[in-house]
Amino acid sequence: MPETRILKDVCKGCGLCCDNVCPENILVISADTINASGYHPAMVTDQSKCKGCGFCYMICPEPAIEVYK
Amino acid sequence: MPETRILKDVCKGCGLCCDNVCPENILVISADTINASGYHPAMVTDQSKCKGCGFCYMICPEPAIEVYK
Amino acid sequence: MTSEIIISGFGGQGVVSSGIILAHAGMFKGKQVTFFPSYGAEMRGGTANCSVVIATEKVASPIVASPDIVIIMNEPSLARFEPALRKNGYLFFNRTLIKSNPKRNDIQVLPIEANRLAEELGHGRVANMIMLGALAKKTDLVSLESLIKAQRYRFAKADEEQLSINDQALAKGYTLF
Amino acid sequence: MTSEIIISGFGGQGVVSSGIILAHAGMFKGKQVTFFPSYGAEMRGGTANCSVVIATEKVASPIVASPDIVIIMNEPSLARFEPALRKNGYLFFNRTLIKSNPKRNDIQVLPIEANRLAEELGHGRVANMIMLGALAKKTDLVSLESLIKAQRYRFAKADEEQLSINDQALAKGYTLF
Amino acid sequence: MKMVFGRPAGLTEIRQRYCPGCGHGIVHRIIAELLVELDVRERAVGIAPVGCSVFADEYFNCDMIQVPHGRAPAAATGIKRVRPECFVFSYQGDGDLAAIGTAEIVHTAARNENITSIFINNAIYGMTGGQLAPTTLPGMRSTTSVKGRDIDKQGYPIKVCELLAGLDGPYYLERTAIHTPKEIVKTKKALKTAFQNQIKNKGFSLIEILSMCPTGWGVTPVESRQWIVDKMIPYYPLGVFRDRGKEAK
Amino acid sequence: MKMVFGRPAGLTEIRQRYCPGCGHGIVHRIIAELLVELDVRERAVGIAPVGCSVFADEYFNCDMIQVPHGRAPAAATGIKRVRPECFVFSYQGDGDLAAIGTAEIVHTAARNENITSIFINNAIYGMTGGQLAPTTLPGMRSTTSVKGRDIDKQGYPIKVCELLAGLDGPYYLERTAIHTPKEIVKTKKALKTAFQNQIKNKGFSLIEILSMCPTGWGVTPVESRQWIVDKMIPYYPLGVFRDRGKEAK
Amino acid sequence: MAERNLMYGNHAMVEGVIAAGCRFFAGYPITPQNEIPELMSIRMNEEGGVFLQTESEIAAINMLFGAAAAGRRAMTSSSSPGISLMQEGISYIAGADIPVLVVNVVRGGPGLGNIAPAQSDYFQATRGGGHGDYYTIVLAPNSVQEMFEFPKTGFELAEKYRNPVIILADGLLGQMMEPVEFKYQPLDPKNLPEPEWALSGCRGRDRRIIRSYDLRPGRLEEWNWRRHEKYQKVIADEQRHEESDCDGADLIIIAYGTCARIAEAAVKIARERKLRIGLFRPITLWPFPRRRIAELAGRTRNILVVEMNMGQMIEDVKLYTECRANIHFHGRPGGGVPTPVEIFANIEKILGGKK
Amino acid sequence: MAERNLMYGNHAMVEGVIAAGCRFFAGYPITPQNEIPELMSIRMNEEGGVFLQTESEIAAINMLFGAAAAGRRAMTSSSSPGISLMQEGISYIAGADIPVLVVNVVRGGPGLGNIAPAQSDYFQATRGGGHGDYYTIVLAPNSVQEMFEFPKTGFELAEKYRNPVIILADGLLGQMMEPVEFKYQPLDPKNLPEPEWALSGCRGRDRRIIRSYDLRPGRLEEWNWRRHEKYQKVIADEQRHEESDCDGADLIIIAYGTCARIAEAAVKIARERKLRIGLFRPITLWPFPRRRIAELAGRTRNILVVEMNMGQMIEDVKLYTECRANIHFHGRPGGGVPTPVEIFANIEKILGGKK
Ligand SMILES: Cc1ncc(C[n+]2csc(CCOP(=O)(O)OP(=O)(O)O)c2C)c(N)n1
Ligand SMILES: Cc1ncc(C[n+]2csc(CCOP(=O)(O)OP(=O)(O)O)c2C)c(N)n1
Ligand code: SF4
Ligand code: SF4
Ligand code: SF4
Ligand code: SF4
Ligand code: SF4
Ligand code: SF4
Ligand SMILES: [Mg+2]
Ligand SMILES: [Mg+2]
Repeated sequence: MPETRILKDVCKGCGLCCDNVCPENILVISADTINASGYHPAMVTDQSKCKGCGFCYMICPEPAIEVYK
Repeated sequence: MPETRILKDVCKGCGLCCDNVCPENILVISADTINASGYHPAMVTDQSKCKGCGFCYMICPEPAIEVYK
Repeated sequence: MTSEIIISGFGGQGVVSSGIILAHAGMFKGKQVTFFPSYGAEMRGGTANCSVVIATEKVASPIVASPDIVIIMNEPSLARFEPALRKNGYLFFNRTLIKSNPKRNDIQVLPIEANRLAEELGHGRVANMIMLGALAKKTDLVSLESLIKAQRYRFAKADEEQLSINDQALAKGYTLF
Repeated sequence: MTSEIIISGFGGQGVVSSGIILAHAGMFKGKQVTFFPSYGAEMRGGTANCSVVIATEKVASPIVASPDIVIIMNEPSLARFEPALRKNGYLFFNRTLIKSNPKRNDIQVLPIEANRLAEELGHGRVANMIMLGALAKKTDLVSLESLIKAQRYRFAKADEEQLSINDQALAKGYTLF
Repeated sequence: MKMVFGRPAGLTEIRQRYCPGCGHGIVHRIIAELLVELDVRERAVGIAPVGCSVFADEYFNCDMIQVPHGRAPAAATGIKRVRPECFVFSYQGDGDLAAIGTAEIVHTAARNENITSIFINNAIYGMTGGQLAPTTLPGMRSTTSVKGRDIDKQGYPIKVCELLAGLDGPYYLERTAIHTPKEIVKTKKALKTAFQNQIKNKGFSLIEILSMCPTGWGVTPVESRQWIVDKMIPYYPLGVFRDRGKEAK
Repeated sequence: MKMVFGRPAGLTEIRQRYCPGCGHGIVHRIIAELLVELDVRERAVGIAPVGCSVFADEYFNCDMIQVPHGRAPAAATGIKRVRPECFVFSYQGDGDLAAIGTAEIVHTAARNENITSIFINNAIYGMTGGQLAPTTLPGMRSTTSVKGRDIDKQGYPIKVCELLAGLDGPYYLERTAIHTPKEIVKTKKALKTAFQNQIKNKGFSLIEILSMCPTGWGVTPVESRQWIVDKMIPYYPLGVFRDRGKEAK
Repeated sequence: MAERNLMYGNHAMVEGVIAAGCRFFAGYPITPQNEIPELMSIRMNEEGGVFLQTESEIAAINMLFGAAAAGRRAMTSSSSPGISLMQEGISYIAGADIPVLVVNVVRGGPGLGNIAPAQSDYFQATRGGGHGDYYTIVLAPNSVQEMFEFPKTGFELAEKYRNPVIILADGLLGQMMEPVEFKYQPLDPKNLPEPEWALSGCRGRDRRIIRSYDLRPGRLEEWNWRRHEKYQKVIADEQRHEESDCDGADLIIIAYGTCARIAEAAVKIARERKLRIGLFRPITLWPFPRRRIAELAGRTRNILVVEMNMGQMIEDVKLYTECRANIHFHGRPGGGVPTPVEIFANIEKILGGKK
Repeated sequence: MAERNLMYGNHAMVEGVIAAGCRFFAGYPITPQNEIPELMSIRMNEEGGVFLQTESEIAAINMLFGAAAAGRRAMTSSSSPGISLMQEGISYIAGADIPVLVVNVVRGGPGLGNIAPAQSDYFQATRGGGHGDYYTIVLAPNSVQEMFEFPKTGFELAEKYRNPVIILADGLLGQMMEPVEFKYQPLDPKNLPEPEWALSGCRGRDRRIIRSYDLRPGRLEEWNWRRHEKYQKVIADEQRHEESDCDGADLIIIAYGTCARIAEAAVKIARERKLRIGLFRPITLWPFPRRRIAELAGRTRNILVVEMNMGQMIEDVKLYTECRANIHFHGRPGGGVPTPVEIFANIEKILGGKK
């Protein structure tokens, strides 16, 4: 089962990956965490749903996302 | 009857006006005259034939031709 | 008499606005003032800081090397500017976002729950106003009134609601000590 | 010993070639030489002239202000360079194209029917060679042989017919005095 | 478990200084992948422009040079001519390529120089703070057109692909976008074609990429995606504007 | 008897320094006639380039300025913007306009600046002695392409009208020639349109004129006329490339 | 006291240009002067003037050439790399004797360098970075107030001598805020005289030609000599500077612009320590205030030149002090900004060394 | 004596460049240096090198930047206006520490000026006409032989110090013909070493970056100071000049390039008149041969600086003679060329004035 990892401190919280890019809509900006650079990073809500399609990775400018299978 | 005057010392002897531009072909480079700037100027062979069309004037770069009527 | 202030924090924390408002307030009090901002290489984010000088006579250098007062809005700024502060200088810092504590004991340390208090007023972004209010109270550099006048001048185009929230935040900070 | 020469005429009269050939001839005789051309503003036509210096020791300035020898190919050049010629200097001029006469009597005037003689050889354009030949005879500056060698070097790409006509023209000029 | 998607070896470990949601990062990632996939990274020389992507010289994991504003195509020409064995790509923004660098890009294209030109069209001068770009849309606001671009005084935007298509020289010209994964895939395909054209010594390829600049546009990163759809694509149609490979057939 | 054809009042009395048979003289004469016929001479400001026609500032009988190589469109913009009441025309050669001046002509056209641009395409750098121009034809000899222009190394010629037609900005673009009285009449008509466009505040007009440079081409003036027919026109087709007046209808 | 407005230096520059009656700006963005074109785009619109964001600095300087040749006050602003691109244009404009105003908000160099304040374009500005024998009048402001006032002075000098004028500022003067007084009434462009050389169409007068070339033998040289006379006149009449406590000082600091501000702070420290330190601030960098400096050189033993570069103005100081004082140098290149403390330390070293 | 070839200076330059193993030329036509690109287009073809006639001088200098950054010997040539356009590029190249060779066949200025020989770009070449603190090594040939030899010297210096080198010639040196000896074997480019900093693809080594910027606080300043050390080393080790009869002279003429040739003729006249005149010719204009000039200044009373401009090198002469001699000037701007007679007259005036 695929796994999506968000590199918390690389993420700039732009929200692109959370903006219906993920077919499963399992990515959101975590309002309450703030990273070293002062951004609210994205997080995966329900890892089990991940298809490993990599769309999130593709649209991430940093890239701050890794997908494992 | 129209008259074509060639300004001998303005003419650079390029020969454009003599190169079947004149419908009457009455313009030629005068091989034996040489002007102040060292050029062989054009001359009118048979003034009587001139139609006053101005083609010679039009193609003269200087312009070194005047046409009178 | 010359007072040199440095205000430092993240890009989005209104560091530059605070500096300009402070300088304005000084000018409104008939003082000589200068303001000089300095940004990092990043287009957004990163840290920004600015130097403000408020003096009774003409200001020579607008760049502040060893400030009398620093207003610290985030963690990295604390590490950078605490050492530069003059002996007995004032260090106002944003306790909400800054976990570590100042190390020096030859300075006056003033922790302020700027972001928390701002949130209580319903706007995280006015944390900078809270700090300015506190500064007005603790030092006789500028008055609360001149700060209010200054922020209303600076944000002339903003709507009254925003402006009054700023006023409240300044007042809030002013009441802290 | 240093000899300074100026050659001047219309654009098309081979003034520059003559200068280069003369310099080459000098070099072939083991002399130190310089050549410097100067053109008018016109792209074509107008007058061109060049300075040639032939010396036994290293040449200092390649620009000739007061020449020992001038070769004049057209009317305007006569007016311009006769006054500059040194006392007792040589003035070779193209009698065919130049109607007026030199005025000075403290110089050696050498009129040459360059264009007419060239036409006789069947090529108006070798008038410049005729002048060079004459110069070789009148002055011991360069030999006829070195001129022939030089023009054949200069026009290496030309066909033998042309080259020999040049030789004839040089020889012709050489026989004039 | 192994990584199927993640930071490509064509990128260095250095964190990018771009704003959140900036399109440069997406394009960087695609280029970095291709450098590796087409096995040209170790013989690549990249040219960084003046613009936000001036820092590209730190981000791409290959030999890089940063050159004067607008002159990347000239520098690329110099490098490629003396080292034809190298893979040479230039990376430029719209101010860099379509304003100050107009002469260089036009003539490099006219020479059909065997290089790959990557052109980031975000319709704004990002680095200097959002001034009018040659590509800024009619009516669009910028810090030097606060009431919106006034066509009568500030002229019409320049469509780079359409302009260069007026030349006989260039081998390949295409315009793409990166606001969705689908378009990102297409952009990668276009860039791959451009890379391969150089590898096959076909000559000059330019890929114009419509890219998000949330900061310059004064919108959120998320809004900037829609902005591309609503504003950019209607004015800058996507597609291939020159393909001498096809024409040949 | 009165003069029906003769030196127009739009030309000064100064004799032109151009080579025998040079096309510049013919175009000068046409412009000079139009300055008078359209009654703009007294409010005209002309811009002379760097090139053989640098001397145009002496030949046109109106206010003139001579500007840096390739920058005539920029100077024209400055003049027209501060003196919209003036009639502003720029006169440039192919090296001036299509090489070093590429950015300026492209952006002035993109701005649809209300000026008249006269472009003399003689496919060569005349003044400097016949070097390769951006318009030099494939295989054509020049002093920097002695074996003929090598497309692979020296690139493709630039077709200025076709290039500028890739922009939305320009109002009018036409290419004409001057090797026969008939073509000269057409050229005058084209220039008249361009002049009138400015008078009517329509914006930017450029007339590209294929012109003889016997010296640079190494042919006689008479041969140069045929050269235009045999070499130039086949590569640079004559015609109107943009007419927003028509398109409007 | 007139009303004081807290302004950025770059914004004060814009207001100064408008107040000087200039209604033509052409320029290209570059940090640290972007606030100039940005505000200019708004103000020119309000004032019915011309604002052109150009395709390049080269286009900008040539648009200036055109607009100024047409007799209008015209200005551009840029920063170091952009100014380098203008060198050919400036040489043409100087060669055609046309008045224009060019502002250089200098940044760290060479090359792309950085965006920090610097003074490393002094040679370029005062020696003519372009080709040929020409000089531009160079004004060096050191306050936001002068950023406002110098455009007017600049246009007046430019027109008086038909010569380009450069205002040499730096990133600090452009980016800092200070109170400004609008000391004079804005000029109405309509009241500016029409130059008798301007291009405007020849109706009712002889045609005019503006050019920088003359191919006739000897003519260009004559023209250059006439310009040389003009330069001599500028040198004689337009040297400007500001000084404090220079007479009888043990050491005189010579610094301009931002460095003069910082040096002033250093001098304060020194005076508290009872040291007799003078401060000399050149306001015109060309013509350099050589007359007064020559005088002072005779009377003081030590001169300390402070610059934000590796040593450029120091050459002028040496040329005009004619070996009559010890010249010391305190420099910071590449966008480095000296601190008052560091300058003071240098002062102590020099005077200490004296004992 | 080796074979002598009668050649144009511009053609000798081309052969010198080829003999130096350079196989990359990019340039744009301009009088009086057109013979360089013209012959170069043929020779590079024969030698399998790269000849690029560029769209502009700006493109040329940036192609050079690329080619040289890739580790190859690369050169361009132009004349005054074209060199002005290269100033930004030269500043970048100097700021990136890349060796290139730039030839300026100077013509009359400012502006379009004329095509006569001139020396009015001395300031631009020696002070860095571009922005920022940088210097280019400047070589001044004064014969066709040196036009042939200096490209090799130039590349060697450029590579030794990773710095741009300018050869400052003029229209006379370019257009005149003189016998040339090809004194050394042409270098085979294959035998030139690969610089350890060159861009060539990172296979088998760390990636390399060439740039001229550093935005990290303080870093650009450090970099500038390192370059400053380099410049000090060049100044210490690379001063070159030629002199004759300077010891014990009553008057020393200082002149370079064409002026040195003409001055030599004037000196001949003077010596025939039994006057003790020395001739000093700077070969490196930067670094200026300050050491030897300082020595001589102590021993001779009069120095006459002869330049084809309004007075540019004279500033260096004044700076390094440190007021120990009377400095006189003989200048001709705008393409004016002094004559030996006129210089001699000046010599007599000065020495006459002495009595
Ligand atoms: C010669 C010169 N002019 C101007 C600048 C300032 N400058 C830096 S980046 C830039 C424009 C960047 O815009 P763009 O090319 O669109 O890139 P973006 O930042 O949008 O990616 C400018 C004008 C410069 N560095 N050099
Ligand atoms: C900056 C600069 N570069 C180069 C030149 C030299 N130059 C003078 S005219 C010219 C080209 C002229 O060719 P073109 O524009 O086609 O005009 P033509 O002479 O053919 O009419 C050049 C390169 C210059 N004067 N200035
Ligand atoms: S890999 Fe696909 S499914 Fe998984 S999180 Fe990313 S976008 Fe969603
Ligand atoms: S796209 Fe990347 S940077 Fe943006 S929120 Fe998602 S993970 Fe973070
Ligand atoms: S006017 Fe016509 S007919 Fe008369 S000469 Fe001229 S061309 Fe011939
Ligand atoms: S066209 Fe004019 S210049 Fe040429 S020959 Fe005829 S008259 Fe003379
Ligand atoms: S300004 Fe725009 S282009 Fe530049 S980094 Fe930010 S988002 Fe990207
Ligand atoms: S070179 Fe060509 S363009 Fe120039 S004047 Fe001669 S013919 Fe005309
Ligand atoms: Mg952009
Ligand atoms: Mg041409």
